[in-house]
Order: sequence, then structure tokens, then C-alpha cells
Amino acid sequence: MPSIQAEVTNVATNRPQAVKSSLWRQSIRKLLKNKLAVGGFAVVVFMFLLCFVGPLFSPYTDNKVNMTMMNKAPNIHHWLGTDKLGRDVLTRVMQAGRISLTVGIASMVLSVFIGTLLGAIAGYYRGIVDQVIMRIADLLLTIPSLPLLFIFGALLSEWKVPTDYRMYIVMLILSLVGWPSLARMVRGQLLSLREREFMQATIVLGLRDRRKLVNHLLPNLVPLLIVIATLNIGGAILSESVLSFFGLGVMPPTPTWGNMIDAANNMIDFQERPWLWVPPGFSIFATVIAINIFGDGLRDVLDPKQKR
Amino acid sequence: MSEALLDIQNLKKYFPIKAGLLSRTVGQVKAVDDISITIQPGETFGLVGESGSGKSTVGRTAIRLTDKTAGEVRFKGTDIYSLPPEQLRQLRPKMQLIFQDPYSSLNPRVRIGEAIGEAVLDHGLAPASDIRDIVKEVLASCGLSSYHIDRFPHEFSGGQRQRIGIARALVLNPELIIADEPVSALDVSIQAQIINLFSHLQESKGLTYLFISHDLSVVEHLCSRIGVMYLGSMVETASRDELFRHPLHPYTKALLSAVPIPIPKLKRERIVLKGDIPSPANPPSGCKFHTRCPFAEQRCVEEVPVFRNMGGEHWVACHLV
Amino acid sequence: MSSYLMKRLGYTLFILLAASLLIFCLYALTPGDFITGNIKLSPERKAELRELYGLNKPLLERYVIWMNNAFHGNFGYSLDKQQPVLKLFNQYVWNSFLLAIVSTFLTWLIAVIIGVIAAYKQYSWFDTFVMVGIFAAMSIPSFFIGLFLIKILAVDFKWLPPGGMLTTGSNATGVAYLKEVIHHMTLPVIVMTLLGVGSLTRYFRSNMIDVIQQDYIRTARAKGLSERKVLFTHALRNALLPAITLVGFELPALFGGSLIIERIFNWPGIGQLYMQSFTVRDYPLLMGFTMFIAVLTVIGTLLSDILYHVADPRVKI
Amino acid sequence: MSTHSLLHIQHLSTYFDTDEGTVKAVDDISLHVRPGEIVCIVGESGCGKSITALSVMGLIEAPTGRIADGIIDFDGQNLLSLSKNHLRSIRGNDIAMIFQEPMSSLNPVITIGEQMSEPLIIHKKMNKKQAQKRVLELITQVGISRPEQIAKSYPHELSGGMLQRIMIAIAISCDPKLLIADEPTTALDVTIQAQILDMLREFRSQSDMSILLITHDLGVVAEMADYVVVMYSGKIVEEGEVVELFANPRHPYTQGLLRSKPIINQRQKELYSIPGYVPNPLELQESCYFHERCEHCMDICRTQEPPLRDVENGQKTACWLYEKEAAVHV
Amino acid sequence: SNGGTDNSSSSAEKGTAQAQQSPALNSLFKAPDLTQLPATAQQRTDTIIMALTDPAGAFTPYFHQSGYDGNVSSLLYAPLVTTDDKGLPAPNLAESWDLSKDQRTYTFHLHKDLKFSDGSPLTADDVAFTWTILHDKSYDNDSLIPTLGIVGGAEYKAGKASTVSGIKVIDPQTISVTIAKPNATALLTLGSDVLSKAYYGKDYKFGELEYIKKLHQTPLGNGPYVLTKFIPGQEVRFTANENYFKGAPKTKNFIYKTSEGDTWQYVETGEIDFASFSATQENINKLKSLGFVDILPYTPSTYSFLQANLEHEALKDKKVRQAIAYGLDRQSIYVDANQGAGEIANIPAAPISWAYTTEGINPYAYSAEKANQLLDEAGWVAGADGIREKDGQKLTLHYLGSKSPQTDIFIAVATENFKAIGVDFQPEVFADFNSLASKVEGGDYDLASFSTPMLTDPSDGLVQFLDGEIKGYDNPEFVKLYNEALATNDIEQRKKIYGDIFRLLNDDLPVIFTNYKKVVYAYNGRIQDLTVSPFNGIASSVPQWTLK
Ligand SMILES: Nc1ncnc2c1ncn2[C@@H]1O[C@H](COP(=O)(O)OP(=O)(O)OP(=O)(O)O)[C@@H](O)[C@H]1O
Ligand SMILES: Nc1ncnc2c1ncn2[C@@H]1O[C@H](COP(=O)(O)OP(=O)(O)OP(=O)(O)O)[C@@H](O)[C@H]1O
Ligand SMILES: [Mg+2]
Ligand SMILES: [Mg+2]
Repeated sequence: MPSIQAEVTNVATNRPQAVKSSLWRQSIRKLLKNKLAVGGFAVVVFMFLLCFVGPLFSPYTDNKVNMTMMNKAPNIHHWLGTDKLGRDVLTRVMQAGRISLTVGIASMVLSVFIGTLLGAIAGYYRGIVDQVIMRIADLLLTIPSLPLLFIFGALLSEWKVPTDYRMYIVMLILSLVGWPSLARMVRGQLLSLREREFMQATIVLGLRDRRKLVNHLLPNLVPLLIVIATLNIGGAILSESVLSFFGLGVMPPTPTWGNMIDAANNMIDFQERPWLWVPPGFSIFATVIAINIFGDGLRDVLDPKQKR
Repeated sequence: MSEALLDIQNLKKYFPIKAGLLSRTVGQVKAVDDISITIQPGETFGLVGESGSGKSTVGRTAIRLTDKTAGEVRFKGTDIYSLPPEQLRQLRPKMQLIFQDPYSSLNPRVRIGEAIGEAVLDHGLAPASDIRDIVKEVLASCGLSSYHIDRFPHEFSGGQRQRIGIARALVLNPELIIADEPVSALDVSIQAQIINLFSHLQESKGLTYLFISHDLSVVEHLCSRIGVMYLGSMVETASRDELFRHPLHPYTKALLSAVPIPIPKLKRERIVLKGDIPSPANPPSGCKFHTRCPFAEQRCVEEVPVFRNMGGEHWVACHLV
Repeated sequence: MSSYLMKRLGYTLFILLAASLLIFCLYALTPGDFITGNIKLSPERKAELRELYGLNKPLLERYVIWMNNAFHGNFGYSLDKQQPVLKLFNQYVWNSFLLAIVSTFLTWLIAVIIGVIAAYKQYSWFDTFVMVGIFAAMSIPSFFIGLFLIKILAVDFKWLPPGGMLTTGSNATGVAYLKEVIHHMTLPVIVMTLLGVGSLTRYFRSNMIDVIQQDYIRTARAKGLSERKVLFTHALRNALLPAITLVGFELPALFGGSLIIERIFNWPGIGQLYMQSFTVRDYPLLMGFTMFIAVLTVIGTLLSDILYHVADPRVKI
Repeated sequence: MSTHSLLHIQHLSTYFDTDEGTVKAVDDISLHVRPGEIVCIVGESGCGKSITALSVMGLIEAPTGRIADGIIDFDGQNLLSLSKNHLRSIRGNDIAMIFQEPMSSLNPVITIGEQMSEPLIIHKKMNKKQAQKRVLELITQVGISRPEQIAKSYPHELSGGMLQRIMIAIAISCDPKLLIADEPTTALDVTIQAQILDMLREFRSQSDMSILLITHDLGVVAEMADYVVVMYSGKIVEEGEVVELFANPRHPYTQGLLRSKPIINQRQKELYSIPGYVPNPLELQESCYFHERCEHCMDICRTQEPPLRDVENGQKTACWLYEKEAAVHV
Repeated sequence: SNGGTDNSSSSAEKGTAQAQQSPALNSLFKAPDLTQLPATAQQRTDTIIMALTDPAGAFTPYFHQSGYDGNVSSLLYAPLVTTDDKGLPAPNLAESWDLSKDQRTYTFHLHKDLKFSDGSPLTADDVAFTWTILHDKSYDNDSLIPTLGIVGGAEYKAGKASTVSGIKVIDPQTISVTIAKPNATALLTLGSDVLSKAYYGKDYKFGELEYIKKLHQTPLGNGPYVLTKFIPGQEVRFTANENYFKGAPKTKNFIYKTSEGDTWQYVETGEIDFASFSATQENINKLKSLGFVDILPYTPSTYSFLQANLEHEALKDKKVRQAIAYGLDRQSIYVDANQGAGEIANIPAAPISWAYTTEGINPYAYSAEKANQLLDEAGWVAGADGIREKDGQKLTLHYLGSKSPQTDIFIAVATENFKAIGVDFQPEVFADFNSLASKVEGGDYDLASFSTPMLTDPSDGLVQFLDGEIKGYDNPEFVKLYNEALATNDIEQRKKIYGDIFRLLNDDLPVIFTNYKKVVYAYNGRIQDLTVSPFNGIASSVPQWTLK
């Protein structure tokens, strides 16, 4: 080797090994510096605590019907009032969060995962794989969801699946058939990306497909995925109440944010009893916005050109 | 004669010209039109020529980065266009391309340490624990320091990015490097360093280069054989000494006379090419160069000149020599 | 390209055929049929009617009959409405289309403008305000927003009619008719726009943030272009690329109608018709409508693929 | 050539805030360009040439980058204190810039023709038709054939050299008073390079356009420049008239640079290159930044930064070798 | 466990709770302040607007599938026989009728000079035509006339006869019809709308009724109003029929405005003149506060029940069914949670029916003890987990309901109720009635919520116990009484028999009776002469309405 090489090793060894600190740790450090992201994350944690631990401190955890306490406005005993069966709204909102948060996040993770995977594969490999995946997507897109839900309802009832589990199964199935729109978006983005010169460079380097997808394409999809994910969570929480409309959600005494809002779906409750729908609505809002702020922070951290 | 490392035969690459909403093809850009190059192991072949004459396209098609239209490319005897994808991928580290535009060839979201090291990992050329040191080493040999390793591409200057591109190719210990203007954005001192590095690597490891450049002084220094391209075709190839001492083709002569000399206010005779540069979509008849050639005759307009051997390794496509 | 088109059209036909079979089976498998819901009928009469309607034939046979008729342009009579399916479409679909096209246009317009500005002024007050607004709108189901606006704008202030498409009993024609319709569609359009604008804005904002960091934006600025031009021509054209996929989904949505909006505002649209026919399992109408949407979906995706290529010249199809 | 300056940069500092610390990409530099003059900036790759140019254009990207200090005086007004609108009317019109990397500097989804016609429409108030016509002329002017087709194509369909020429065409389209050219001919073959350089010179003599030319090609410098500025590590280390500077390079870095250049028909076994590395911009200490690589390094070089001083014939150098007092310290 | 409330506040709350439970409105509430009437409603002089769920547009009686089309056709057609306030038959197009000794032949005498709205005469031929085509083999709807067993009907349907032999046109004003066996409901069933033979029978060929579909939207009737315009999804417009046999209605124009769901905004803005609401306290209060509406309470002639699957072992036992009736807090579910918009039902007849009685009826007042006791007696004893068991089987009740706020309340309260009596309650909800009905058809359920449609004759509410719809209920005593009640046309006698039937069913509980609905009609205070009949609703009074 020429003399330069010798000098080189010098330079390399001169520098402390600290540089070796993992990139992940760097990202996390950067994330922690981002006040907004930390704030958003804190709110999410708070919501979780509130929902999973909060009800333990409530005197109304049994969720008992109490006809003498129907539709009371917020007062000292019932901080957020009572609903039309005299149940404490605050307790119910907290209990509802357990399911809503789980469902929202789980269904988001699942559908983003499936959609991204299939979209990425289609957009990346093109050719036959793309054709097959996208044509299946087309087919799935043409299927109306209404009869599908009815059939699920009937089947699950036929198979005697306990009502408590149905929702999760349905969410799973819905993610399994609901990927086309997400996959198409991911694929679209990927079609642009794969023509960029840096992807040509990865071909020249002979990188493995997995690395190309995970290390090169995925980071460039992150902004899109974060948007999709944050939009998805709110949607999933609300759509849970749609599922219960088909008998596929939770059963009535069990509250969710979605079905609590749903129960107030009429002019009178809307006008006269805001305490019935404002608290669950606000909970969804707070969760969604907190997750979104966190997502924005994450996005900035992963965006090399952003500095906050 | 030993087996050629890279053997390009009658390579053609046409790009369709599209028009309208449904992108009907209305014509073709003959970016590379019937070019043959044979490069022996350990040799440096310089490719010079008009901008837009298809040099980069030759480089890209030579490693099957874009599909060819016709012709044959053999790397160490294997036809790379007939290789199945996985085998081709495994062959990749042996033939590297240094991109002309370094910035767009770097993923904006990948730190350069990773960008350089990942291929080594993927091909299992070194254990994961050594990667960082290997990267630092190659960075240093390209004149970059190890503190650059965790930065993103946009934090570098043009020349620094170019060196990253070089480092990324070198780190794989390739046998063939197609370098598309690798030193154009470097200051002369670093340029010298890189060129020296290239020579040293060639001496020690028998590396082979297809070196695309506009800087004839660099080409002269580095290359043993040189080809001159004009409008998708090769117009002259010769050994370095032949070409620089006895250029035969009028275009080569014009090129050599136009090289700027770093002596201020020096007045030199330059062969000035007349006329507009013709279009590769609609190349002139006969000799493609006739529209701008100071010596063109009627014959040049009508007849396509044959690529003739003028003795030794000197080939030229011109009616007048 | 044209060979690509031919191939795609071939696939498309195949997809539609497969879709029709699948959809037919889905509807057939949905619990209950047109007869089940009528509790006035005795079991014998039910059996008799099923025979009459051909509901007791094997699934595949029913499908073949339907397909055969459909190929001959005969989409049958709605069982519930006792009218030709096509005529019913014609009566309802345009109302939905009107609402959708106007609100889609507004949605995109507003989302583009807000998205671009929010990205440009990332983390400014404007951006924060928009984000809060968007998520507030998304956290509350659409019927609440509808009820809220009806309460404020129609009931309390009486500025806009609370629903419907015409003033009841009105015989207006020409310009007066047009005015009446516009007056009535204002509220539903506002709500639909409000609902759609949120997610689109987020997409545009996110894409814009990426795009405005690119070197070519710097070039555009160096040319002395006004910031508006830089953002809305140079940056937006790139930021719109991912949204093209959404355009594909937009097409079926234009004709699909929105059940909730139509219900809240009593808009005589196809969404309601679909829901009604579903609750009574009016198979001819359901099949007709769903296949219509399926055709639009397939066309939409094809269109978006082609558009993608047009909008991003680098993408090969 | 008049004596007042068209562009006068005074004590410009441009910094980048990175994770690891502040990178002083440009550190207290001053230079001026007179009307009709061609000033060349040469220097180590990464020494801050492009950043200087971008600072003049007002295109340093916030929030990471910032102009920490200085005045950029153009035609009697400080560009740094101008309103955005005012600056915009100058950009592309009075000052135009050719960017270093043409491929990423052109919008991938807009046709070449449209990108070229924009400044014409804004600054020259042309209508679409006129602009179209002018675009075709410009494409031909920079030596590209089939202008109609090129105008309709997208950036990825052109070769590197063609794109660079398109950038040049955009920059000169509005007859700017000052052209900042960041390595404008690196991707061009020498015949076209010569053609372009001739064209720029012609422009200069026709319309008194000044050029701030950034290049590594010392041949081009020799051919074009009136005045040369040599930068190293964010600072100016030497400047002077081109003939003088090439004949008598004073700063060891300049000397090294000139020695490194391979010259056609003068073949060497190995090219000379300046040994060592540029110091880490994050760990700079009060010293001559070149001292680690300098053959003539003295003690003072390690501890004190040499000022940029007049040496002879208007040539300035920042090197302790030429300081009278410095010798005392040795 | 419901801690945290102190005495003072809980007593106050009790007070209001009581107020909510007290019947909210017993008689017509007159609008106190007509000046508050919105300008839109104020300006209408000769038009009345009512809301109606989207009619389908098949306005020919006997041929529409959607009940809302029935609302439209009831304004366009007048029946031969109507019902009075007690639900007893009353003359309409038919001036009078005779019943033969064997109670099998009805002879209807039509009014003179009856006309269709186009002026053409309405005669016995039209009536005969109407009855005849309902026997066509391609008739695909749910009219009950073909089920009456008219003599010769089956032959006609089979294509063996060219007329229905039991239908005889005696003269243009007289027609007789003979049915196979006596049936007390036959009079009202037969006494329905009349189709014009000239209009609807022009293209009639046996076995082909397809052509009638083309006439659905251009009906030719003889009722108080004629259709002027049908705008699908928006409105149905009517104008007075000058040829109506009782004289043209008082208000010239009538409009049904299509509306789904909430109609509050239309009432508040005066867009519609009439709407019905669930009789909850807050609805009533809100309506009262509007000031410009008259409010009329009304209990429709229907009842709701929990259908019990009598084929399931546990539910076969009457004691278990009774235990459920005791163990469900129906008061809370249907009355209190509904703010008084309901009443508890214990028999299959509405309180407004002439046959209604409370005599000897067990009210099954909520009592967990009684329920427990009955279950104990039935041999169901509590297991380790508190759930009752018998022969190793757990007492599980699988409930089906269709998704509605009412169902949500039911499930919430019933879950607690059933827990208290050691029953494992497993609710399931379905999105629409159809899915529910098909699940019930399949027999995979224990309990399912249902409501009857509008009942006119007391027997209407009983058929379900008879015809096998409720599988597994087979009580010869009931069948005997049922037939007895139908075999006579003597009201007093029928009343007595029905009393017996109700007591029988109240004890047997083939279904668990739950509740009656209560509604209020709210209408523009300018409307005069609005009356409501328990069995016809407001339809018969519409022609009388005037605007003040
Ligand atoms: N966004 C950034 N963040 C951090 N450092 C930066 C950034 N942009 C540029 N730099 C640093 O600023 C220095 C000067 O860069 P500049 O682009 O001006 O170099 P240059 O003189 O143009 O070099 P070249 O000749 O290679 O183009 C470089 O060391 C580079 O690493
Ligand atoms: N993707 C493409 N589509 C259409 N035409 C293309 C494409 N890529 C290259 N070309 C055309 O092919 C010709 C050769 O391009 P190439 O990039 O090989 O030139 P080059 O010799 O490398 O030029 P330079 O020295 O300027 O980089 C040019 O005319 C160019 O316009
Ligand atoms: Mg090239
Ligand atoms: Mg630079």
C-alpha cells in the first residue's frame, strides 16, 4: 500500500472510539432533545396511565346502571356527569380508553405494516410481482365493505367466537383486506424513489434487496408512513364504533370512546348534554394529536436536513 | 493475448423519444451506436469525447445498469446480460461505477459511513465489527477524515461528495472500476492524490479502469489506451503516446488543441470547430463529424467511414487519413 | 405504452369478472335475503316468493343469469323499488356526484394551499393551528359536525336550509333552480370539505417538507422566482406525486355517495339508496351499484398509474 | 474596467450548526469584484467556495446554516439587509448563479424549456411565446443541438454536460451584472468548455458582466481570470492578479496547488500532492490552519493565525513567512 | 358499592327521577305562542308538509314493498272498509256489507257514483279485478287476500280457471265473495283499496303482472289526493282530488318530504308541519319550548317482546320463562331509561285495543327473589361461579338484538339483572333486521327482541303463536280459543274470549312481553281538526285538516 494508507490508519486510530456510539442512540438522543416530541410522547403515556390505572381510583368502577342518576351534568360526585343510565362518564371514559387505545394503535401498526410491506414489494420488484399484488389490490378495492362486515358478523356468530374477541379478529381481517389503498400509496412513492440515482447506486453496489428496501427506501418512506400512521390511529378508534354497529365491536356495557360518542348521536344529546360526547371526543383528539406531534418529532429526527 | 477483463462488442443503446400523454415513441436518441471496447486486466482505458456523446451511457450499459439495445458485454468472459439476477448481484462488487453526479447518487437519509460500509457487509467481505475501521481507512485514503463518517451527504461540499463516491467504489476491492469523471470536482491537490491512489491500486492489485474524463491532462497521465467518442460512435482509439503525439482524427486534434494550459495570457492556436453540434436523434449522414469538420469533403457527407487500423493499436474512423 | 394499456385493459376485464363473481357471492352469503325481513309473510308464502324471485336457485346459476343479463345491458328491476336499476341510478347518482365533485374540488384546493403554507411555515402558529383544527375535526364523527352546523347555520341563524336539495314544493326552473340547489348544497359541501381536507393537508404538508429541502428549490429561488411560484409550481409538482394515488380512489368516491352526509342532510344521493337496498337485500340494485363502483375503481387505479407516469417522467410503466 | 466594486464582501462568516458543533464553513473573508472583472476562487475542496457563493445569493439554508457576520455589498446596497422581495428582484436578474451539481439542481418533473423560460418571464417580462423563442436560442447558444426536443425533455434525459450547459443558459438568460459560476465547466469536454468560456468572455466585453468563477481547473483560471483568490479552510490565504499569482505563488498552499497540476505533454511518474489533511473544522484552534501540512512550518504558525497582508504588486498573502515581525519570533 | 353520594343530594335526585317517571303528557297540548312560528311555515297557506322516510316509488297498493309507499298510496286510494276508533270495521267506499249465515260469503254494497280521480266510474268490476289479480301466479307481494282462501282462488292461480269462482259481481254496485271457512279478519282484509280495471287491467294477461311496474309512478286512485309529482329521494307532492267521494280535502296541497332520521331541524325551522317523536320527557319539554307546535300523545297499536327459543331445553320450562319475566327490570329498561316513552306490556295487545284488559293479568313486577325462587324450583342451582346449573348444563341465555340505542340499554341493564339471578347472559347484536331475522330463522338463539307491526284486529297480534313462527309453542287450548274468537263477529263475545287468551298467554309466556311504545305527534299549531285514530294513525283525518 502507498504511503497514504499508512498515514490514514494513523488518523483513524488517533480519533477516540466514541464515534462508534450507535446511530440508534444518536437518534434517540436527538429525539429527547426535541421538546415537542417528548411532550407528545408524555401525553400518550399519560393517556395510557389514565386509562389503565385511572379507573382504579374511581368509586364507580362497577359501571352499574343507576336510574336515579340519569343524565346528570358534571358535579362534585361525577366530575364529568353521568350518562343516560346513570353511569359515571369519567370512569367510563377512562375504561373506554383501554380498548380504544389498544385497538387504535394495534390496528394502525398492523395495517401500516401490511400495507407498507406489500406496497414496497410491488413498487420495488415491479414486473410480475407488482402486477399480481396490484391486481389483487384492485380486486380487493372493488369489494364493498358492507356485505363483508355482515358476513363476518354472521360467521363469527356462527362459530361462537366470544364477543370480546370478535373485534380483534375483525380488525385483523380488515387490515388484511384493507391494505390496498395504503399499499398503492407506498408503491407510488416507491416508483419515484427507485428511479432516483441513489437507488441505481445500490444496484451497482450489488446490495441485497432487503437492505435496499430497509435501509434505503424505507427511510425515505418514513414521512409518508408517519402521516398515514397518525391519520390511521384516529380513524381506527372511531371506526371501532362502526364495527360495534355490525355487532362486531364490543358489547354495550363495555365502553369505548367510539361507542360513547355514538350513543350521543342525536340533536338533543348534542345540544343539551355535551358532557356525554365531549370527554370521549376530547380523549381521541388528545391521543391523536399527541401521537401526531410525536410523529412529527420522529420525522424531524429522521430527516437529516431538519434541525430543531 | 490473455482474456479481456471487459469486452464490449457492437454495443448499442437507443433511448426512445416520447411525446404526448400516452407517451408514444416518436424517435430514438442513439446515445451509443455500435461501440466496441476491449480492456485487458490491469489496463486503464480512457474515454474522452464530446459532452453528450454517450460516455456515461457506455459506462452504465457496460455494467448492466441500464439495458442495452444491442451488442454484447463480457466481463471476464461471462456475458453479464445473460446472468440471472442473483449471480449478477454477486458479481457486482467486482465491477464498480463511480457516478458522474455524486450528490444524486447518495441517499440523502443514509449516513456516509453506512453508505460506504453496507456493501462490504452485504457481500460478506469483512466482519461487521471491522466495518467502521475499514470505512475510516478508505475515507482517509480519499482525503476525508473519520469525523465525516456520521454525517449526511448534504453536509458535504461537492468535492467531498465525489470522494465519498470514490471511496464507496474502492472499499469493495473491485477488479474493474468505471469512473465517470471521478475527479472533476476536486481541487488539483486532492485530484493528484486520488490519481496517485488509482495508480497505486493498479500497481498493487492489478485494478482495471474505464476512465471517463474531460480533463485530457489527467487522462494522459493515467491511461494507457484512449478512445475518443463523438455522437455515440468511437472515432479514434490509440495508445496514449500515439494519441497525444499523432492524433489522426480531426475531432481528436480539435480536442487536444483546446486543452487550457495553466499559464495565464498564453496565446495558443486552437482548432475552432464550426457549426452546430448535431443531434444524436438525427445524426448526420456519412461521417457524423462532417458537419463540423474543417476538412470535410463530399465523400464524408455520403460515406460512413470505416473504423480502420492504422498500425499498432491505432484505429480511426476517418476518410482523410 | 399502448401495449401496456392493452395488457392492463385485459387484466382489468379479468379483474372485473372475478370481482363480479366475488361480489355476487358476498351478497348472496350475507345473512338474510329479500324475503327474510318481511315478517308478515307465512313460511309457505316465503318459500313461494323465493321460488318466484329465483332466490332458491343455486348460487352459480343465479350468477350466470345475472351476468348474462348484464351483458345484454339488462341490470334488472329493483325488487324493493320495483323499478329498473338503471333508472334508479340515473335518479340518484348525479345528486351524489354534484355534491362530491364540488366538495372534492374544494377539498383539494384548500388542502393544497393549507398544506403548502403549513409546510413552508413548519411549526409556526399557522401550522399549529391548522394541525389542531384538522385533528379536532378528525376526532369527532362526521354526524356531529353535521349536526353542529345545522344547529348553528340552519336552526339558529336560518342562513342555510337544514337539508334536502330543493325548497319543499318549489317549482323553480333555470337559474332560480340552480340557485336553490346551490343554497341547499352549501352545508353538506362545507361538511364534506371539512372532513376531507384534514388528511389531505397532512399528506401535502409532509411531502412539501421533503421537497422544499431539495437543491432544485434552491435553483428556483436563485432564478428570482417569487416564493409563491417556488412553492406552488416547483415544489408542489413534486409534492403532488404521492397524491396521484389518491386521485385514483377519488373516482369511485365521486359516484359512490356518502351515506352519513346524505343522511344528515337528507340529500337524495346514491349512498342512501345503496344503504336502503342493502338493508332489504335488494340484490339487483346492490349488484348493479357495486359493479358500477367496481368499474370506476378499476378505471381509477388505471388512471392513477398512467397519471403517475405523466406527472413523474422518471417513472416507467 | 472601473475601479469601484460591483460586489464587495466584507468580513463574511457563514456557519453551520451540526450535531457535533458549529462548522465555520466561511470564516471572515473579504473580497471584491469590479464591473467587468473576472475573479476566480480556487482552493481546497470543502474550503467554503460554494458556501461563499450561496451566501451572496442569500440561499444559505436555515435553520442549520446562518450568516453569522459580514456585509455583502452589491451595487451599493447590502444584500443581507434587503427585503425578501427586493432580493428576489435582484436574484436571477442582476446576480445569477450556476450551481455545482446540475443534476440535482434542476427540477426533475418540469421540462427544461419551462425551467428556462421562468426567469425570462419574470425579469424580462416576456410573454410565453417570446420566452419560448428565447429559450431555443439559448439552448443553441450553449452548443446543444435539437433545441426543440431538449426544451421538451426532462432533466434525467440529458447528459451531465448538457445539464450543466442548461444551467449556464438559465444563468445568462437575463444578462446579469454578476455571474457566479460554481465549477461551470467541469462536466464539459474541452472543445465545448472553450466555446462556453469564449461565450462568457464575450458577454463580459459586451455587457460589462462581472464573473465570480469558482473552479479547480487552473488552466481555466489562467485563461479566464483577472484576479485570483485562494481559499483554504474557510479563509482566504492568498489573492492577487492572475499573472502575478501564477508566476509568484507565495503561500505554501498555493505553491503546492500549482505543483499538483498535471500538465499535458509533461508526463510524470507520480503527481505531486500536498501531504496531510485539512484540519477538522470542529477542532480549529488559533493557528495557521495549514501548518500541519506546511513544509515551512514555524512555531508561530501553530499558535497564531496569520493576517492577510499586502506583499507586493497588490498581491496579498496570509502567511507568517512574509511577516517581518514573525521572523523575530522564530 | 355505589358510594359517594350523601343524603341531601340523593333525595333531591330522587325527586327529579320521579318527575321523569310520571307520565309526561296525557292529552293534547296546544301551542301557546303561534308568533314563534318560523316564517317558512307562516307563509304556507294551502300546503301541508309532512316528513316521510324515502318512499320507493311503487305507489300501487298491493304491489309496493316498502311500507313508506303505503303511506303515499293511503292518500291516493280509499279502502272499501275502514276501522273506527276502536278498531272495528266501518263503512267507506262500501256503504254496507252483509255476511251470509255460514259466515263465509261477504256481499259489499258500494256507494253510488264512485269515481276514480280521472273521473272514470268505480264499480264492482274494479273490485273483482283487484281481488282477481292478487291471485295471479306471478303476484309476488304480501297481500293477505290470497291467503283468505277465497273459493276458486287456488284454481285460478294454478291456471285451471279463467276467473275466481268465489268472486261474483252482482251489479255495478254490488259484489260478493265467498271464502272457504269463516274468518273474522276477512272483512278488513277484503275491504281494502280498489284498482281501476280500465287502467291497471288494460294489458293484463294471466301470469304476467310485469307491466304493472310501469304504472307504479303514475297511480290512478280514488282517495282524497292525487299525485302531482314524485321527486325521488326528495318529495312526493299531492293535490286535492276533486272526485273524492267524500268531497275534496280542505287543504289543497299536501307534500311528503323525504327525511331520514332526525327531523328536529325541520320542525324547528318550520320546513315540515307534522312529525312524530318518541314521547320522552326531554322531547316533550323541548317541543313545548318551541311554542308553536301542538303536541298530541299517542300509543300505537303494537307491542314488543322477547322471543324465547322454546326448542331449547331450559326455555321449554314455563318456570324459567316466568323467572326471566320477573328477573328483568323492565321498568328500568323500557320506562325509566326511556324517560317515560314506554309502558310495560304483559299481553299481546296494545292498551288502545278494544280487547285490552288487565284483569287477571300477572304484571310480573321486577323481583329477583321471585325469579330466583322459580329457577330454584325448576331445578337450576347456583354453581361455583354463581351461574346456575342443571344436569351439568349451565344456564346460559344467548340474546340477539338489532343495533339500536334501545338494545344498548337493554343489554346494559339485562346483564346486571341476569347476573343477579345467576344466569349467564350472552348478548349479540346485529346490524340490521334482516340478519337478525335470518339468525332467528336458523334457531340459534335463546332470546331475541322483536316488535310487531301495526295491529288492527286483536287476532293480528296472536297469529305468531299459531302458525309455527314461534317454534315449539303448541298449546291446543290456545288454538281452540283463537279459532273460537275468529269464528264469531260478535264483539262482546270476542272480547271475552280474547281476555281468556291473554290470561293464558300471560301465564304461558311463549314470548316475554316487554313494552309498548309511546310517541307524541307534534304539529304546526295552525293545523286544525287533526285527530288520530289508534289503528289508522292520522291517515284518515288528513283530508279534514285545515290551516288557520
Ligand atoms: N449543511 C451543512 N452542514 C454542515 N456542514 C456543511 C454544510 N454544507 C457545507 N458544509 C461544510 O462546509 C464546508 C464548505 O463547503 P463548500 O461547499 O463551500 O465547499 P467548496 O469549497 O465548494 O468545495 P468543493 O470544491 O468541493 O465544492 C465543507 O467542509 C462542508 O463540509
Ligand atoms: N434516460 C434517458 N432518456 C433519454 N435520453 C437519454 C437518457 N439518458 C441519456 N440520454 C441521452 O443520451 C445521450 C448521451 O448521454 P450520456 O449521459 O451518455 O452522455 P455523456 O457522454 O456522459 O455526456 P457528459 O460528458 O455530458 O456527461 C445524450 O444525448 C442524452 O440526452
Ligand atoms: Mg456523462
Ligand atoms: Mg463547491
